Amino acid sequence: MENLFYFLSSLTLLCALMVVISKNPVHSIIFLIITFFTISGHYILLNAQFLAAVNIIVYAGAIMVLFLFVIMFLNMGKDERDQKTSVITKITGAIAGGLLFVVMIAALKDATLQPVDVDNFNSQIGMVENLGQLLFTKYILPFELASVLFLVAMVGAVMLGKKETGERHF
Amino acid sequence: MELTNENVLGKIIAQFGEDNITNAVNPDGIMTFDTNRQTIHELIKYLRDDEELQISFLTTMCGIHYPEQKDKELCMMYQLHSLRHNYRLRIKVYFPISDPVMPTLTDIYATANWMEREAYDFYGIIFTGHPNLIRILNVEDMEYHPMLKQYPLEDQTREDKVNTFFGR
Amino acid sequence: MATEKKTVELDGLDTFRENYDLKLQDEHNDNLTTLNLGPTHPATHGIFQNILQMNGEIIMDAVPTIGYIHRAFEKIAERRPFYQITPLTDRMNYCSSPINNMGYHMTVEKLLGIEIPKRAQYIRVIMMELARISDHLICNSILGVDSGAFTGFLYVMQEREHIYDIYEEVCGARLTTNMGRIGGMERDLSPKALHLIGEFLQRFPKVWAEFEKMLTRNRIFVDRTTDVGAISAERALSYGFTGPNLRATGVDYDVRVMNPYSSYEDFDFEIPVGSKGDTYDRFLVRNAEVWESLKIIEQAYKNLPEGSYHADAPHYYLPPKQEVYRSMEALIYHFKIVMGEINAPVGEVYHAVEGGNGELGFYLISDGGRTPYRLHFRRPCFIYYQAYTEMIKGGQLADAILTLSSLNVIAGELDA
Amino acid sequence: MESVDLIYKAIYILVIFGITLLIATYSTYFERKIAAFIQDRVGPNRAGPAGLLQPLADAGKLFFKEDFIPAKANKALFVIGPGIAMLVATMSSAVIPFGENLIVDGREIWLQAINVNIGVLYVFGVVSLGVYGLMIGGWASNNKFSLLGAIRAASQNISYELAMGLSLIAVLMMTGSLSLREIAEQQHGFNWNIWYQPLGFIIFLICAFAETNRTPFDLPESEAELIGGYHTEYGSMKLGMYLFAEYINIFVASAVMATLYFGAYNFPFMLELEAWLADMLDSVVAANNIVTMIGVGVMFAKIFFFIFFFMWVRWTLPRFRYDQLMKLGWQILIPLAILNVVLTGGAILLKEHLF
Amino acid sequence: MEPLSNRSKKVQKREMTFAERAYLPAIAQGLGITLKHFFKKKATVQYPEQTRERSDIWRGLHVLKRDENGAERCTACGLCAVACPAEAITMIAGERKAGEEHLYREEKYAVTYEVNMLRCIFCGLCEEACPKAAIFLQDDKLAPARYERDEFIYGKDRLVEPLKTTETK
Amino acid sequence: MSESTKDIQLAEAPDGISGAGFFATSFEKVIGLARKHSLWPLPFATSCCGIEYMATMGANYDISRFGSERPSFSPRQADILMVMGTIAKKMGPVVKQVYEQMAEPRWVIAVGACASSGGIFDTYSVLQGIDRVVPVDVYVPGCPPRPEQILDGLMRVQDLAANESLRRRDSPEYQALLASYNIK
Repeated sequence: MENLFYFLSSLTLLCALMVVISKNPVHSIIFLIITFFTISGHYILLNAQFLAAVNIIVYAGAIMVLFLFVIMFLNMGKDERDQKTSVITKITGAIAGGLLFVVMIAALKDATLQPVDVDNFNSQIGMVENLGQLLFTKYILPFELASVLFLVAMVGAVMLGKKETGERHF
Repeated sequence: MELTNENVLGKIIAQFGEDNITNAVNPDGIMTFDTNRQTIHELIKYLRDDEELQISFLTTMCGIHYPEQKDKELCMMYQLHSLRHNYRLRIKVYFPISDPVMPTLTDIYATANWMEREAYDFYGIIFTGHPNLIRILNVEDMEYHPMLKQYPLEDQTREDKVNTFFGR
Repeated sequence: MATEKKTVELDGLDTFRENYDLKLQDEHNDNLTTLNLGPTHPATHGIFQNILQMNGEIIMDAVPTIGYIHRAFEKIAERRPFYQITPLTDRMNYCSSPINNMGYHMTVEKLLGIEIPKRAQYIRVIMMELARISDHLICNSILGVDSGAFTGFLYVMQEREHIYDIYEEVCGARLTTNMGRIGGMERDLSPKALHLIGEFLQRFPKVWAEFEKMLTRNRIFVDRTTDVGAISAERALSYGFTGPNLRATGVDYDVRVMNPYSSYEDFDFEIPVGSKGDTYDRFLVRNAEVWESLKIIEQAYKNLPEGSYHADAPHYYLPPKQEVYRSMEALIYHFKIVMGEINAPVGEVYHAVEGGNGELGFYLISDGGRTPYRLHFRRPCFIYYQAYTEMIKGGQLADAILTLSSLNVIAGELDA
Repeated sequence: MESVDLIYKAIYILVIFGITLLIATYSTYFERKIAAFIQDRVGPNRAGPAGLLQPLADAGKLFFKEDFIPAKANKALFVIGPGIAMLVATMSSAVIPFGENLIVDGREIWLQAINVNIGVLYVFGVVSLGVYGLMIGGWASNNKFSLLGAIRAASQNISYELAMGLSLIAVLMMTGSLSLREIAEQQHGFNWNIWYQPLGFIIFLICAFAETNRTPFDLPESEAELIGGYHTEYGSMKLGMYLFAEYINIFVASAVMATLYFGAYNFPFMLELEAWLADMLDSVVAANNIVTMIGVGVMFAKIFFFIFFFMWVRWTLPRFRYDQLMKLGWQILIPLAILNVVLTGGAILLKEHLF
Repeated sequence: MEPLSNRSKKVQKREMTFAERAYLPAIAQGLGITLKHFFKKKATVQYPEQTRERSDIWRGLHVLKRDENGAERCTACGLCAVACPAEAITMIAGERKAGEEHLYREEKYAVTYEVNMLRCIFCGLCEEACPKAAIFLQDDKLAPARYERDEFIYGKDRLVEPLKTTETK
Repeated sequence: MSESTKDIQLAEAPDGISGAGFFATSFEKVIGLARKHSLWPLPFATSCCGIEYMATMGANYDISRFGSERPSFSPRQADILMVMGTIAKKMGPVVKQVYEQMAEPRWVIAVGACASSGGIFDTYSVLQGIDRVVPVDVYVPGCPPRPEQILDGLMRVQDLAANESLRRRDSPEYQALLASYNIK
């Protein structure tokens, strides 16, 4: 199990890196999808099958398809020319990255790893029923807020996407 | 008004003058007359727009090559039709092959576009004002206009043909 | 993706490029894609190329290129004796060859001034209407195929086989019929042919009704075709539309009614017209015309007059074989006709028939020689295919394909 | 898990895998035969008796056809595309309960590869990944027809997944479980979900057609428009894999429909039959096994019916246009599915409170 | 546009009823039709084993006929070659020598007679043109497909009908 | 390939004696049979013969009996290029292009007089037979051929496919043939 964990983790990190590194946007997205898969793998290791499945359905199955879709569409008529990044961008990137690094070190310096409480570990905590129970009792307010937020976003999207009457759209 | 050859011809001659409308004959029940390059565009426009005639359908047009006729080697035939009166009319314009220029009809009939391109392709008739006068049926790099009488029909690349035999 | 915007997918075909760059460069818009539809695209059925400029799936502009099977009919016709041109006309609109054959024969008969006996005219009418049915049923069933319903196509193709059987019985060929002769038919309708026609009249209505049932009221199909590739009557007339495509816009122009030929005035039939000129209208008009054609065939079949199946014109019509073997006079005529030495009068004629796609005209100039001096075909496909660009603009790729099949553009007729 | 169990599982998985492949292979044959029969033809009948070797001939030919990668294609992705399609397609049959339990040596063997408590979600998730194969392949071909096909596939699958998920939720509300085995068990005898969820079933059926890219939703590969759609540039076995994946998807979709709505391996009077058999044979084990095997047969009969239905529809209907397809998905099916959820919820509440 | 003739008839276009708008009836109807055909007798004629009936006047493969005595009828008049729109027929005429009467019916005969089957369009004009009933297009034979283009030039060896079957058509 | 010729020679040895060769040839035979029954056509239909091809697909003739009813309009997927109809000079390069895009093994049928030899159209614009641009395996005469003849042509190709060695298309003769048409 432990080996699997390390394997998955390294794969996750590698793929996440490749998302940033690869030049072709389509490649980036494909690496991102693999990243989601490995994360789902982590969920399964944590015995949270529901989350794993939902992660795949929602992120890998829907959102990333949309991403790929959009990028393919944008890419359709265009040449694949190398975009030369300017020096300023590079410098800004370096500074931002460095800052992030510093902040992370500062944050992690004092952090301690919580030891796993083997005795009280509940293996069923990630299962659907328990998750549902929690969502609809303890976290009912955030859950409902989130759903209202999504509803608002959806209505907004529909409003934005709606074109004038008479115009043909698909 | 019932359209007859007489009254149509009378009307046209009244409009365009005897000089421009010549040689009216009736070979097959369709009145045929000649006109010239200066008149043809106005004439066809007039026939289309005239309330009484309503000869507003361009059935077809084609080029004809008469190598023997001096200065009238090429001919452009226009055939018009009045759907309202079921009356057909044929107009011919002769012009020399050294100056194969005709006015375009594309501004009157949309259908004239390809017909003129075909005439250009076959006979090399140049239609001034045509939006896109390029070959339509043949390859663009063809060097001659194949329907002119002097060019052979046969494909010269054919190998299995035996010319020894009588016939043609 | 594509390395450069203007290159065509078909590398190495430089001939495409010149036409291609024509319009598409002007509106330089990064969101547009060019798509090369044809010449071997499955939906083009014959061969024509359209270079589409698309915004997503919506067609913004199109540049058609034709001439991929240009065969120089008009040039060949200037080199062949009159009777040898019939096989050429077969290959023009090959979905309805008999109409072409007979249209041509009637043109030459008009030039020669031959009067055809009623029986021959009626036989011609039967054959022409059969041809019209076979033409329309291909067009409409192909419309089904292009919209994804393949099966109806095969159902009606079986009926087309029966039409071919009749052709075979009348002239000895299925598709390129070379049917009839200048001056009549080459042989009378055999009893078997009559029987086959009778059988066809019995069976075909059922099959056609079934085909209609599969598509006409199917919402998927109706949605696919309504308001697709519509053209107004004014534009259609300006584009020189004739035939079902014009009638779909609401103009009831039909050569058979306006200028009856071959005794069409004897028959009682109607001219179906549409209203909007869209693909669905064209489909319905063709469907209705099939029924009208059936009516005509039925009338002609029932009232088939007795008499000769060819005109009495020994100068132009080949004498019967038995005569040739026996009599010298017949043999001389035979030789003369076959050698193409008939004395065609000098003159020019235009004759139009209602072909499968519209007014099929033959403009024939004779200088008295053994061949036509000039024979120009008014090919309806060639004339109305120009409108295609206008009809598909603003529509989607799928619409363009249905519009194309509903126009029934036949490559042989288009490129001549 | 004991090692014996593992072995049984392994055998079972292999068997299921083999059956899936076999059915997919012969689906091509049956598709051609059914098409032929519907069209008054006889169909392939020269390769082997009644043409039964036709799929093998196709496979043999495809395997030994020149493996071609277009010059401008993205080579890696071009190869990966059909691989993903095939992989994803074969994965989803893992959770489908093809039958009840067999008892061998006193050991219960469930005829289901893995019984995860989120079986429905698993299928749903795997199916939603299927589109990647098409998209990646279509994009990597570097051909505009392929790309259009890929784009159509993507948008179509996403749109119909929503309606599909919503129609599923109604079933889940009724059964209260995400496990396919449990859902199957609850439909014991003739207590099939179709009686309670006709609307949901129709929505699910339509979505299944859309998800498997079958007519009337075969826009991604519509021949008349896009030549071959996403697989235009594919030849040889890579094409074979796409075609194969499509048939496996049909098989899986049929199996899921049979499981969710048509009672999986259940058939009427199965308890009575089992009791009667137990009496007859004087062996509960044998009776159980026989009934299970009949159940497996029933399951496959249902699956085959759906496969037939898929093909039957394919050769009858014209296809939609892109915008109409979207409209159907978003404006008709999704509201209907939501309505179905609301109705189901209402019915469940009524039942709980009134009875 | 007002009608040009009194025979026009608008095609029937009813509004879709609600049921029709719900797709289902038409789909069910269509499925019914196809299912009916599924069980129907098949129209297929399995070609190499069975052949479809052809009419007696089908224009098939050419044959050069012999007369009742087995002599070739062709007199090399060349009408067929002239009549051929595809220029597929080539022939060289020769004088019949003494003692060849049983071979050739007339004084002139075709020394070589070639039909290029790939050029031929099977229009039947040669048969029609022949004044001696020598060339026929048989209804029971079709020109077979072959591998090489040269094999399609049918000489007299393949065109002249074999001696045994001398009954006239 | 020299290996393949060796295989063929081995095939002449008595059955069962030479193991590898025997296996290889039986294998070739099997693949040949597979190819024979799965010839997917690319109907390059330009004119009249295309209409007869429709009849061949139709119920009365049913090309599907030969396993060839799946028309592959994409050249990558097709095994036989069925050129049906007149090929004008303007079309010639397209035919060649399509042929070049097809994957091996590939066969070409010229259906009808026009595709085979130009037929009646001996004109300035028509290619006098497609064998001027692509190598043709089978010619089908007729204008248009009856569906029976088209099926006949298909069966000729089947014979070719069944008897061809697996790697015949790598042979120097075949390469030379392609080179003579200037096809890579």
